Amino acid sequence: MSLVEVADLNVRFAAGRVHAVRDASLRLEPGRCLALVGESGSGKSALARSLLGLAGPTATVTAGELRVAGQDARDFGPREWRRVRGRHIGLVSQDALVALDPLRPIGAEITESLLAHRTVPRSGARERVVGLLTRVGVPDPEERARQYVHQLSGGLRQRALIASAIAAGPGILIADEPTTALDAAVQARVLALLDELKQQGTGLLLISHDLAVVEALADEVAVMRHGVIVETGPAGRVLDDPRHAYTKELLAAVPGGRPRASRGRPPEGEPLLDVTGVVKRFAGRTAVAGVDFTLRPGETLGLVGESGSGKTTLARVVLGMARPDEGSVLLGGEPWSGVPERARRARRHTIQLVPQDPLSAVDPRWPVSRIVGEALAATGVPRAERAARTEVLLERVGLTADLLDRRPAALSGGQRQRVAIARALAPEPRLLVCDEPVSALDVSVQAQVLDLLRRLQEELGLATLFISHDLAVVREVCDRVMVMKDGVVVESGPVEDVFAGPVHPYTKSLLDAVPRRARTAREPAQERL
Amino acid sequence: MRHVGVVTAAAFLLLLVVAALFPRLLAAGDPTATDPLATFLPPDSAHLFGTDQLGRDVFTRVVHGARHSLAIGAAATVGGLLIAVVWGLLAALSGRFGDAVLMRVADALLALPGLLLALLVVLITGKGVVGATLAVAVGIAPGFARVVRAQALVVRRSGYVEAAIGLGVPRPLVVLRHVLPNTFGPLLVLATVTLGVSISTGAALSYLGLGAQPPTPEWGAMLTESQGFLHLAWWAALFPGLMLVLTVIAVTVAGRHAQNRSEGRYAS
Amino acid sequence: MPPSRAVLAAAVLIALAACGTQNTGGGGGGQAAKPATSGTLTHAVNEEPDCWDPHVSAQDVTSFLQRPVYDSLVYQTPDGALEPWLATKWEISPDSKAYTFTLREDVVFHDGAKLDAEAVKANFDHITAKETNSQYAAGLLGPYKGVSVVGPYQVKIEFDRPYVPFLQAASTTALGIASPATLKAGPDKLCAAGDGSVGSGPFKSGAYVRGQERTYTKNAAYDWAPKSAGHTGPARLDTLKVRFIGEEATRVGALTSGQVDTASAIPANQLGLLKADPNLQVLDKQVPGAVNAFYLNTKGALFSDVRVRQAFQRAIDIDTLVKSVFQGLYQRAWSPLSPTTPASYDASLENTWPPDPALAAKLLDEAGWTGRDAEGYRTKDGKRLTVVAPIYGEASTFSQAVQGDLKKSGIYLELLASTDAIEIGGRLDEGRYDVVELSWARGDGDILSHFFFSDQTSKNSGHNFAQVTDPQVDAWLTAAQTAQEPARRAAEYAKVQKWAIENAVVVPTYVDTQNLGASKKVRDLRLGISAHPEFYGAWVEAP
Amino acid sequence: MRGVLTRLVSAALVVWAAATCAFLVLQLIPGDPVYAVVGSDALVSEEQHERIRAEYGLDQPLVVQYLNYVARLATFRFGDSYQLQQPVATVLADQLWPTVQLALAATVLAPLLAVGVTVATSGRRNWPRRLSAAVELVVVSTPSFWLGIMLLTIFSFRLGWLPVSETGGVASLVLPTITLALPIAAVLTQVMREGLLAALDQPFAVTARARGVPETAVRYRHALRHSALPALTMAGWFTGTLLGGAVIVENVFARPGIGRITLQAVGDRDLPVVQGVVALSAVVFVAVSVLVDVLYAVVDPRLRRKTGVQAI
Repeated sequence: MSLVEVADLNVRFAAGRVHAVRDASLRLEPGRCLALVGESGSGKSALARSLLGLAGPTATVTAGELRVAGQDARDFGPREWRRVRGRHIGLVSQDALVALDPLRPIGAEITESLLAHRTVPRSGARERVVGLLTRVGVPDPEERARQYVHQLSGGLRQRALIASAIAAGPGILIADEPTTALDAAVQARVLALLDELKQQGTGLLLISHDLAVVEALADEVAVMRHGVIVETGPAGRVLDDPRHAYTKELLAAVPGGRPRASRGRPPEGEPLLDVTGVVKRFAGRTAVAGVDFTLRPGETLGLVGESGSGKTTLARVVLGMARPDEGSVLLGGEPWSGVPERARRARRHTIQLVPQDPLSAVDPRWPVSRIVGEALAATGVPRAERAARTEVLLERVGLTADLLDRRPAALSGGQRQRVAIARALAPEPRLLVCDEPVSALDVSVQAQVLDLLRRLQEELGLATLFISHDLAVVREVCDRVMVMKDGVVVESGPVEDVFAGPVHPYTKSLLDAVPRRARTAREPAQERL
Repeated sequence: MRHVGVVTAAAFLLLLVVAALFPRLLAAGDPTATDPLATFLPPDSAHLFGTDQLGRDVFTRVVHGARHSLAIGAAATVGGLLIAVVWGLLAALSGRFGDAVLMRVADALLALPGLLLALLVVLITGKGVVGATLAVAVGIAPGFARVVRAQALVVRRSGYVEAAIGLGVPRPLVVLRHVLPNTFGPLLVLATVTLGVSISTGAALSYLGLGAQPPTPEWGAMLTESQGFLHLAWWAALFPGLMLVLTVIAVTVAGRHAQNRSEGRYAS
Repeated sequence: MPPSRAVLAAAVLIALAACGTQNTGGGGGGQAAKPATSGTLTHAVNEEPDCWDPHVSAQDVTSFLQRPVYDSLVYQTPDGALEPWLATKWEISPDSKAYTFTLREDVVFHDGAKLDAEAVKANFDHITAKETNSQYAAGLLGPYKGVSVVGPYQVKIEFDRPYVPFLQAASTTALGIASPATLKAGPDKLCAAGDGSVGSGPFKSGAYVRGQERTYTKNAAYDWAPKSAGHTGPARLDTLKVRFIGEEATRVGALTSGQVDTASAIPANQLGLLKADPNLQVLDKQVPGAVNAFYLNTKGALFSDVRVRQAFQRAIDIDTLVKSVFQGLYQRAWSPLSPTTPASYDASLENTWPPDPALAAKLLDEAGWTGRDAEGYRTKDGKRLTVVAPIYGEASTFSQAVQGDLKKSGIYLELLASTDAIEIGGRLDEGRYDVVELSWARGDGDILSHFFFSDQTSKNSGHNFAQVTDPQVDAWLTAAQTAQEPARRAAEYAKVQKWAIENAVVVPTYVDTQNLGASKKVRDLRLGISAHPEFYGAWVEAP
Repeated sequence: MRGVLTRLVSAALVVWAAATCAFLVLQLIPGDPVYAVVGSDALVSEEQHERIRAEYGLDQPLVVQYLNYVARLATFRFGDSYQLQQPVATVLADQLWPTVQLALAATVLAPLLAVGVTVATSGRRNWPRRLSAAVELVVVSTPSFWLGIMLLTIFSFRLGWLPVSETGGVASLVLPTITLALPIAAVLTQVMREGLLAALDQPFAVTARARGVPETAVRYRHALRHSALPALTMAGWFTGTLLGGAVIVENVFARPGIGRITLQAVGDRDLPVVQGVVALSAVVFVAVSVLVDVLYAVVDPRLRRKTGVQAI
């Protein structure tokens, strides 16, 4: 019997002006996992929330059929919805740090779930909380129950959130991007827990934009775009043999799902960048603890590590934005670190940054023409030539001239990143530092920007320092890779070698933790190796 | 609904500005003309808001008072802003030690209630319109300075400033082109919201006898004068106060509107 | 310097003035039953002393509020006569330079000390000691030379030159006699009221909360009231409370709502309200001494020209203004002296200088103030005709009314109001003013010396704000201080008054009047010579 | 332990800095302070001026005066008031209680009102919120002196329900407290409601609803506490408004207190009293910020480690 049956569900916001979900149909079964896949804004969350009656006060939900736990939920009032929530359907959302009340101990949060449906008497609640925490794999449950969310690690918090969601024994769990905020290794463990729950008979509705996660858990997949479910079917079939054009596009855009750029011979010549023994400390903490590397013209070096590993600090040292406490940086064979800004200014144009968040990286008051124009002016392009050069640059990054007068706020994320790249290219640099250049973008846009970067590299022969926490992306664009942990480079070498046979345990754990796409990605990769 | 409020507020402010610039358009009489034979007349067609203890026309005084009350508030806000911009930018751009010193001074001043700080300033300048204006300005400056500094730090560490430095744009030019305007924008909005408070505080100082002096038809000063005659002429206290309240409401509504708009513009 | 801050003193001899409608004795309505000998009376005043030591403070309110605690050598009756109090009798040397007082022998201070000649000497020594920094009492002693003990109960005060006004001065609270032990307690204690104030009066100083209230309790041992006090033995009230309510409307509200039994300094515009209230009565009395007047700085650039002074004098429509501002309840003044000032008022000045704007205009034209600026004020060489008037405290309604009236004649009266003694004091000392408006109550024509004697400049701690330096005036005033016969003194003072008006060094405006609002339950309360209430015999009817 | 010490030192620094600012500021005042001692209508000679100047140490070099000042400050003595010729500490101590009474009453009333109105208007329906927002706007925009005058006119003069001046009783505290608390309550309500609405949109509120918890419980158990956090950040403003408001309220209602003394001292240029008031309010401010830190930690467990308050 289905736990939830939905047919022709529509969700509208803002008095009908926004049609978030159109004619969606789906069913959830015990022990099965349905994954809703789509990019942000596709209506996944609105659909899932409407199953809980939580689409929001401004939402209007209509449906041909909406059966929850065997009841017709279309005419549910607040009281009826309350009886369903938690008891029949539980919700696990994205980031436990904010999804659990930060002002209350997690034990209290779980107890609240228990007592909301009187599943246990108040006196027995404590025992049940401990039991639940044990079940989701939280060590020292008695002590943890008294702690607050911020005192727990990312993985433990997410487990605690799951414990609070399953406390009243719901048959269905809605997991809305349950692992997005987590580091790779932790992500794997949380997925394992969800899988275990599924095996025990819970029906799962998994919402994710990450196809790797979907593949790890889902039995069936529904692909959403602009509020419409465009394709649905068994997970294996949809992922291996997509029929709808959008599904194909989505799958093709996934990094790692695409062929590696074939490179010619490794670049040669004098190193453009020479980093020796760089150490950088902040208030007693060592962010970078002695890093050496070189970068030659035309070469792309990947810098990999989890957040806090020192990647960004190293990038700032390379960019000349931070002064190393020890060690030196040579740019084009001449001292770059430890010289006064005045001496650096003339050479600054040789090294440019492609930022993580383009919105904060451009002056919000300036139109595109002025943003790029400033970069041209800084390298001494005469005023008369700037307009023409700006148009050429925009064309090069795939933008049209009609955007010239737009301000950053009026651009899409992808367009903004292209503008930032155009600005970086304006002074004709020899070295680009890309700091997580696509992590703020949607998957399909990611692919386009990565393509652009790769093309530019080839056309202009740029050296690139490419920083990312996303191994798939690094693998796709880089020649060499360095793995950083706690400020130290633990492993480095050609991308193929490192990914195929990681030596350092940390690199291994990073690679193992990535929920790789078993059927489409892994095999060709193995083939090549 | 919301627009009705904003439009009403804007219309009222416009009227106030007219009253401040060309008071004689609205009330032709002399606001300080006394008439010993016409004291304490209740509101009627000849004296719309009645007359006060010296036989002066309250309506004329209220209209002419707009100039003084608005001027004190506006000048104080601008003055406070100027002090704060210099102070905050110096702190944000002058390295750790300078920053610490300047901000500790701001902390120390913020430890005093704004009104007390204003009173201290009045001690130096002596009372009067200029003194009160300066007092209000200095009263709001430390708080503003912190906002300026915080905003300047945000801007200074922002991607676009780093990008400009990365392009080799000289530092003074970076400050002029990026730091200053991006610090100032949000501040202007804050200033609009603060204007209401400044008008109110200026009037409070006048009420306490430290701002505009009789016979100046400033609203706060008019309230002080009329407080002794409440049982004889409630109108002499009601109308100046009412105008003050309406003005502050109108300014606040307009300020909030500006705030919402600018947040909308910068955020999305 | 508003009237309330002025110091009240009293006249040496007979009270001349009987002013029409005065109601100075309270009792309201029919004959009382038997006076109660217990109960509490709460009185509201408009001002609070900064310092409670009457030997130090220059504030009128200090003298008033310490009167119940401190007795003086001499008592002055409400109509101005002087009679024995702590002194049973006195002798004045023929040259008017020495005064010998014989003291009562039964007087005991609140702390148990006995009154004797040494105690009186200690008081005079305290007043004149440098460390005391006396702001008024020492000044009252004029050409003081010294005090000496003649016998256990006989004390002699001597002066460098004849000083007739002294006897009246001796009746003021400023020269009140404190228990000698407390004089050694230091200024902190004496200034702080509370248990620092120890005299021999009918009331003892009780609890005091600054800004709020002071309590007095009955001195049960009191048995040395002056003959005309209207009562003998201990005071009738058990407790007297004085509340400090500066805000006029609030003070009146407190009276009408029954929070207080009596309230002084009721503004004229509130009197109608009180008189209409069946439960309330109003006592009033014209304050003796110098009336409220503008003193014109004859050494200043503007008013050194007598024509401009006369123009100022005649431009103001004083009658209309006084009538309007004081609701017809105050009398317009013609002389710098109040009609109630004993043995000195020159009634012949009345109606001699009526308002005459046409004359004023003519005089100003002659003096060269012929231009007009945008606001309608007269100008000369492009400079506006501005009359600078520093005011200690707030500009009164009356001052503002004058300001409005003068505008009609093209004269700008600039009211510089401040409670900042630094600014005002500096201005006065340095002569940076054109007029000073004030009243200074004292029941003796000698107050004229403070205003017109050449050495009584502001810098010399006098009040010669008109900066008069006329040997003739000095001679008249000296003659008045030397003569013991009232009629001769009156004649000398009349000459000074006439001279001051004719030379337009002063523009008298109105006669300051004390208005006291009281519940009708309050009986036997009377206004003393200083126009302040005397609480000694007062009592409150049981509800 | 170290944290406490750091706090104390920085608190002392703030007080010292505020006092120093006050000292410097007061040096800029033109004129001879001796007039402030003797008043302008006193009969005092030039020679006496000199003696008074010496008595108050005004004849000494500025540095000496400053060091004396700091030394006195450290021992909580501020010298003698020019005007009242009593130790400033005594003057302030005498006036402290009425102001404390007023401030405490307002401190109790304002948050109570704010919480009450916030809860009452945070429901599903929109119009109570609108109405309350309009009322708040009017109240916030009403200068407290005018509010006080109008309350006084209506409730004391016209209706006669409440006394017009300080009687020492509770009744005389009603109007001043309302005048002082109302604008503060309005601002707090705005902040709290915004905080509450924001909290209700937070993921944890969604989670709580998804557990089947009733809306009211979400509001009281979760959101209300969150709305207290932004309100707590207003504490500095709150203290300043209380003290500044006291100046005005005490003058409108003719109440005794620190505010009254302050205004008088400013008008009279009674510098020692002004300096005393400055030091006092800096101390109060610092004390309040310590108190607020503790309150923060009570409300928000995330901040407990820093302040050393034990988790409950």
